[in-house]
Amino acid sequence: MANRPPLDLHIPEPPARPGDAATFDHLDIPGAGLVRRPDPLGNAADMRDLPFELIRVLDEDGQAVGPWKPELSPDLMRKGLRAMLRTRAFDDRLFRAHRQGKTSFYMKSTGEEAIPAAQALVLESGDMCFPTYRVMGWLHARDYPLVDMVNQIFSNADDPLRGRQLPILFSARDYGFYSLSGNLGTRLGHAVGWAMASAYRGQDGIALAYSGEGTTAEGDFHEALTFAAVYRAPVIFAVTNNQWAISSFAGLAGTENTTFAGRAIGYGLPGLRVDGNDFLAVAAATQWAAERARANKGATLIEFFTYRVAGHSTSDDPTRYRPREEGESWPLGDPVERLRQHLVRLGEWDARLHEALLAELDAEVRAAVRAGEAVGTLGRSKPPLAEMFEGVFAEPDWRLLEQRREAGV
Amino acid sequence: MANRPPLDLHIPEPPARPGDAATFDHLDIPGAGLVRRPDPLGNAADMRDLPFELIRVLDEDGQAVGPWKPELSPDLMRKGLRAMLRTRAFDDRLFRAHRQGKTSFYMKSTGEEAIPAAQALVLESGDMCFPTYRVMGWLHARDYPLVDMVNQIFSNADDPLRGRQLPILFSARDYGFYSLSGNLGTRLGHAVGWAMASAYRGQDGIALAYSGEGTTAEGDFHEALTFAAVYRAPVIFAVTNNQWAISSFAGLAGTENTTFAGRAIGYGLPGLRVDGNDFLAVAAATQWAAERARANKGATLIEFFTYRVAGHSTSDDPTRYRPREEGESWPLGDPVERLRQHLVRLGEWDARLHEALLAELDAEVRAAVRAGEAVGTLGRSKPPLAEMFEGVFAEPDWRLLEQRREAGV
Amino acid sequence: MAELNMIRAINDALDVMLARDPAVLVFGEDVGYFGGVFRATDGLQAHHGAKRCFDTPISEGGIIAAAIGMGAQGLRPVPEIQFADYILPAYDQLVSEAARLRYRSGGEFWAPITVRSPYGGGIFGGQTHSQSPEAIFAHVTGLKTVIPSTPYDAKGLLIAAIECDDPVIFLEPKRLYNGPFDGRHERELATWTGHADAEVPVGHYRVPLGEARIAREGEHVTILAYGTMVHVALAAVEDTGIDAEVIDLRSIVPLDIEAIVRSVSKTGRCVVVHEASRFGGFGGELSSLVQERCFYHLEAPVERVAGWDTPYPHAFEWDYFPGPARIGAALCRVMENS
Amino acid sequence: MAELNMIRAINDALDVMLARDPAVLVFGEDVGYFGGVFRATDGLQAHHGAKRCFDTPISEGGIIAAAIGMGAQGLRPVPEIQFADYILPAYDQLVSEAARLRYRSGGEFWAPITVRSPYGGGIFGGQTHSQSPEAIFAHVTGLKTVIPSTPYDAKGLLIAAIECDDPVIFLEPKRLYNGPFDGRHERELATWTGHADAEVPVGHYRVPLGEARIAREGEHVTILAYGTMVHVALAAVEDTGIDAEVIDLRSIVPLDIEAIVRSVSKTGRCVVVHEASRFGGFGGELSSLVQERCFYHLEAPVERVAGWDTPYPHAFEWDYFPGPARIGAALCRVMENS
Ligand SMILES: Cc1ncc(C[n+]2csc(CCOP(=O)(O)OP(=O)(O)O)c2C)c(N)n1
Ligand SMILES: Cc1ncc(C[n+]2csc(CCOP(=O)(O)OP(=O)(O)O)c2C)c(N)n1
Ligand SMILES: [Mg+2]
Ligand SMILES: [Mg+2]
Repeated sequence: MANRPPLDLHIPEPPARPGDAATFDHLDIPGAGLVRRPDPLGNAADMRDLPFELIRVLDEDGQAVGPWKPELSPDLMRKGLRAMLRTRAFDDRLFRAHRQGKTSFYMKSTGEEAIPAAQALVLESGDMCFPTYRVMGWLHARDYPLVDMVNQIFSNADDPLRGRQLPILFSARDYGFYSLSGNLGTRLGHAVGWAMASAYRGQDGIALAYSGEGTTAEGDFHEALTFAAVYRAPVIFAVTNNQWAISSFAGLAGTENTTFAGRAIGYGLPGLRVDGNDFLAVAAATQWAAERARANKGATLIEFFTYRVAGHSTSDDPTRYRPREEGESWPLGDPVERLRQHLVRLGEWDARLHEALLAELDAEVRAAVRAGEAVGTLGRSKPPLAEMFEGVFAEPDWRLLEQRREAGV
Repeated sequence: MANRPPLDLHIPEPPARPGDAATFDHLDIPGAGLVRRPDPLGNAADMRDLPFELIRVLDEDGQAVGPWKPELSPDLMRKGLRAMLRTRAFDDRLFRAHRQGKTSFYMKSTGEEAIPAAQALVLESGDMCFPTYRVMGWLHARDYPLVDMVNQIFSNADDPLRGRQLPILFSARDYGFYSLSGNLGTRLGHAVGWAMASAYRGQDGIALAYSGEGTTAEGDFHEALTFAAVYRAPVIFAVTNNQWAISSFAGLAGTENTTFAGRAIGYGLPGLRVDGNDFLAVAAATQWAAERARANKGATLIEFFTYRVAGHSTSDDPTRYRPREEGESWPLGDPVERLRQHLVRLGEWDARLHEALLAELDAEVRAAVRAGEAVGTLGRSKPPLAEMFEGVFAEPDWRLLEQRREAGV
Repeated sequence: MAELNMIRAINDALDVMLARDPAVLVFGEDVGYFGGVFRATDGLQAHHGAKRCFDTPISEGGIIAAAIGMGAQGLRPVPEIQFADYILPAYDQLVSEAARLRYRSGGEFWAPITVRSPYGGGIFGGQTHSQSPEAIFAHVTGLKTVIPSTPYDAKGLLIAAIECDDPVIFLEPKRLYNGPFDGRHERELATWTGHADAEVPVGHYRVPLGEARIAREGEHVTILAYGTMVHVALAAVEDTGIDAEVIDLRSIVPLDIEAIVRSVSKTGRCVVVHEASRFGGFGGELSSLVQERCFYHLEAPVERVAGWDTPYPHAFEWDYFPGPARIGAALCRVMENS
Repeated sequence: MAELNMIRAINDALDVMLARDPAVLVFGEDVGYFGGVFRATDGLQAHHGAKRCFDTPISEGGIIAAAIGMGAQGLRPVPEIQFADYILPAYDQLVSEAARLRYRSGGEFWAPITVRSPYGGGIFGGQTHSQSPEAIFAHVTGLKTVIPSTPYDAKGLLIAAIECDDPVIFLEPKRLYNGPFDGRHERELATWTGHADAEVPVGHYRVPLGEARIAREGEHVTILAYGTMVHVALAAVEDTGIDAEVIDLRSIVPLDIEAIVRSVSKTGRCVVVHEASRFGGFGGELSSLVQERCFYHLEAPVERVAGWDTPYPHAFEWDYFPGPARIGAALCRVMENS
């Protein structure tokens, strides 16, 4: 071994940085309809090819093709379109509200709206989603009252979370939306525990656990997958691979040479890699995994391949770390546009309806923001101060009672 | 979805419990020599079949066969045999010393001796192993002074770890043996950091990170693999799958439907599954992974398939949770016997030499234990009490100085 | 009534709760078939089935995360962490999730989990089988921390913890599992046999969280202790002959501040005792509270007796352990200062 | 000399150390190309190359584990944890490994790592971007914990921490990054411009770990504080006109016990201040030490002013924050009690 070269440290770099031309040439994007669809009750060991494919249903012309083409009613698809557009309208308005100083923080999910929208609509009301901050579309799809969202974001007197939580870190039990938190990854294992409990009780609710692709690097991700595999918990893991984690690209989460869906193999779980900008593909993969979970066959890991079009949050300026036009060169298109095109092609949608929907949503969002503003924006209205001391325990102990007195409430 | 069956919680169970007949019928044990050996510098994506094979070199007759047959000198193999036998002799003697109250704790590695012995001999002196308590064979292979081991186990005045550490949780920097600790899994990431540092400095030491199969469930395991994948760190992960983690079988670590080697795929790393009772297969796989690491191709995950013949530790009674004769029905045999048979077949070993070696090792171990006893067994001799206050920081602060005075030293 | 040692009392509490409430699940490493490395769950799987009491992967973070999710779904999980030293991989789950879930969700979700874990030294367990981590839990708002010192309390407190809707860290002084160890390690070891507090009622009863117990009434100095150190403190009292009141806190969150203030107001002196290392330990909180609330009663500085600020060393375990001699010396100092 | 705000001073310290010592590596989430979400590592990758300053996966446990391994191999890693709230997934690595490595290996291996992390509230960061976790580190034997309050100290202490052979938790008061925030949030925000302690020497210098700084001399009461609260304490002194001595501890481990005892022996009164929640916080240790060592000097109970025992609530951040008014009230109480 005399003349071997010295060791060298590899530091991953994304294909393009500011100043470079945006490129996704390194991605291999197959056409729609090409991936086989095994029996959802089949053996995971026979599905080890799937994590390295890309399940797509909508082709370039907006046609639904191939074995993964789901049976979705036009009605459901219109609901999906509405949910995505509501998400986008709300995001835009609230992002602006932040710029106007009405709240401290906001996060958009532009480009990724299809994922929660489709999943919220194909899963059932007894199922529970364990969200990330990037899947507010779930609430939009399930018609969570916009004004409650606005009040939470403004931390005002009508905030359903009583002023305790950062904007958009919602909790909405009745809408199948588990309590969000700033800590990445920590709820993945809750989803598994929740699903285990559901199975233990012989109920039929399954869990959906979201994770950004960057978050998969946390130990929690592995622990959750391990528990899910061991107890065959009825849970769907949804990795939203939007290519970026704040400023670091997906390769920094360990997939320069593999895929996130590929992680499934090591746990004996099916892993699906899905076009996340394709509403129908998202729905189809989710239905497949749900059918499997409900049949006591356990968990599925789905990687949704997508792109984070906006900045990470209101605190972020993505032009500092990626080419400004990168979003435009994203090869999987705009999920809204793709579903719209499909509906139009089916004769279930048209320009007039679309304009009307946009106008309706705009009005709805405006009205909600106005209603929230009437209660008050951040700092101009809050829940009673006593709320600060409530909910720490089921019943406050002497410390909280004393401190509350000291705080004068 | 009207009549779907209720969900149900799956609790994994091993194939046999006390009272049942021991069985390994569920295992698929292929013959030796059947697995292909790809170029170690090749693309991991082309090796996704390997984690589901079982690399074996020594066949039933003690012949080395197939593409993984390593080039090992008879001398190295004799050293390996010696290391394994020294491990076994030492284990037996020290286990007895525990029964005699000479120490508080001991752990044997019976049946698994080939793994650290082969690895210690094929890796280089500048490499660093990040051990588990189950790979004391590394120290035996590298001729760590037995009396120092005994002194540590007795926590006596000559204990190289100054009475601070539980028996066998060694540290032996000069022997490429990193500091052990009771916490499972926590050093896997150290191995990666160590390897990254070696690469950063352009040195040529690589790291070997051991983990029991049960320990792979810790988040640390995933974090270490992720970092190794991202930075292509020159590290070999060795999962010693000895089928048991105290009382829980390997299925409880999430491999009822996959293998531990299979975890590699999700990180874009090669995963090898290797007969851990086959000294030659262990050596061959280690050489392959080391060649890859030294060529800046990054990490390999190797699952060593083996069996924990003894109880977990001196605190354990395995007949409470597995059939008493399970060890005897283990299909991969005794690593010592298999290597001996091979050497005999090569004409490089015979019964006389074997007897002589056993006698020599017995004497060596006895002498070491006697020397340790002369210094003192647990509680009869200790390092000076001042050692309790040393080494907390590089320099003690006032608290330690005051407390030391208060303790009268 | 049955005479039980502490490990049997804990087992009994789990058995009672598994029988009473189908929402109770017991799980952890080696907890199921084997019955736990300390036998706390012995027989429970056989008795209640593998879906009620089962083994888990070796993943403390995963165990607590799953427990929280189960709790949010409506169960009352009772996970075991094999040694308190190994609770740290789950620390983030306990602090960021279990403790905060109710608050941050506006009361929509909460985590009614009871995390059992053996803590403390004196068993030659070395650095990573001997630690006492109560301080890092007591500081976390939203967690309750309970530490029994007798079989009677162990059962009653554990039942109360399981029934409590808040997350509870239930630290079991492993040195007390088999007997009321008082720190005199050189003497013959006592068992619980014949001990009044080993008389444990059959079936269900609660010892409420947040009520201290006066382990010994006394007039001249108050000793605040919990877990193993209650017995060690009693031994120090016996050795010195000082008429100390020994308060067994039983839970440090919620803390029975009234019992503390009442006693120190009477005695005018206080010694705080724990096995964990001293600096930044829970003794600091106790000492501060006493000083803040009883300042004008105090006739001597509040003393703390605790483990040294070193790791728990294998060979020097009895030098590290704050035994009766060190507590006795503190008692004498406190009594002299007047 | 250059006038730098705190974030620039930290950046400068890293730059100096990267240039001086090839063993120094800087890494963390968004730390490399982007320069950190608070810009602490801005320009370092461009300046020193991607192998010296790089991004990591989102895995705090992985970051610290890798750092420890690098440290054991001979490097001096300076990992960043993006928010101190997110240090908890790495808590086991810090406690069980970094803090114990030297001790348990008989000195064969150690972890000369410096873990930088922004802590504290006042930026509307909500529960998980505002916490102050110093107490859970101070209790851990084998770790040092440093908290600067000025640009000058931030640079000098950070250099000293990097050069130190022990693991150091370096908590950066993020509220001070851009100005000497004194808790009067309703006033116009001050910047470091023109502040004496923003005069930072060019190049290498150290502020030794374990030496407190007298931020204000005074006769009547001692205030013990660190980080942001030093400035808040000074504001309270200004508001009340009480002649307090304000001690900026700078590092809580090692703690400058002599400076504390000296001051309280002189003033006879003491108020301990921190932003972390009160119960089980580091204030308990400080209060206890003062009481133990200055008992016969004390003319009033040692008071603690701290965050409430609740999570850090988004809307009520200024109600939670122990601002000048609460400190002032404590000062007045302490002065009355005499
Ligand atoms: C435990 C933890 N570490 C770090 C952070 C800071 N942080 C917030 S979002 C984020 C990036 C997450 O990226 P990804 O998982 O890809 O999700 P995305 O934002 O792309 O949806 C980071 C590092 C955090 N919130 N929690
Ligand atoms: C973090 C942590 N959790 C739990 C334990 C207790 N424990 C010690 S060994 C062991 C089993 C480990 O099994 P495995 O990884 O398969 O290694 P083996 O003993 O079979 O070599 C357990 C649970 C520990 N030491 N550390
Ligand atoms: Mg992302
Ligand atoms: Mg094992």
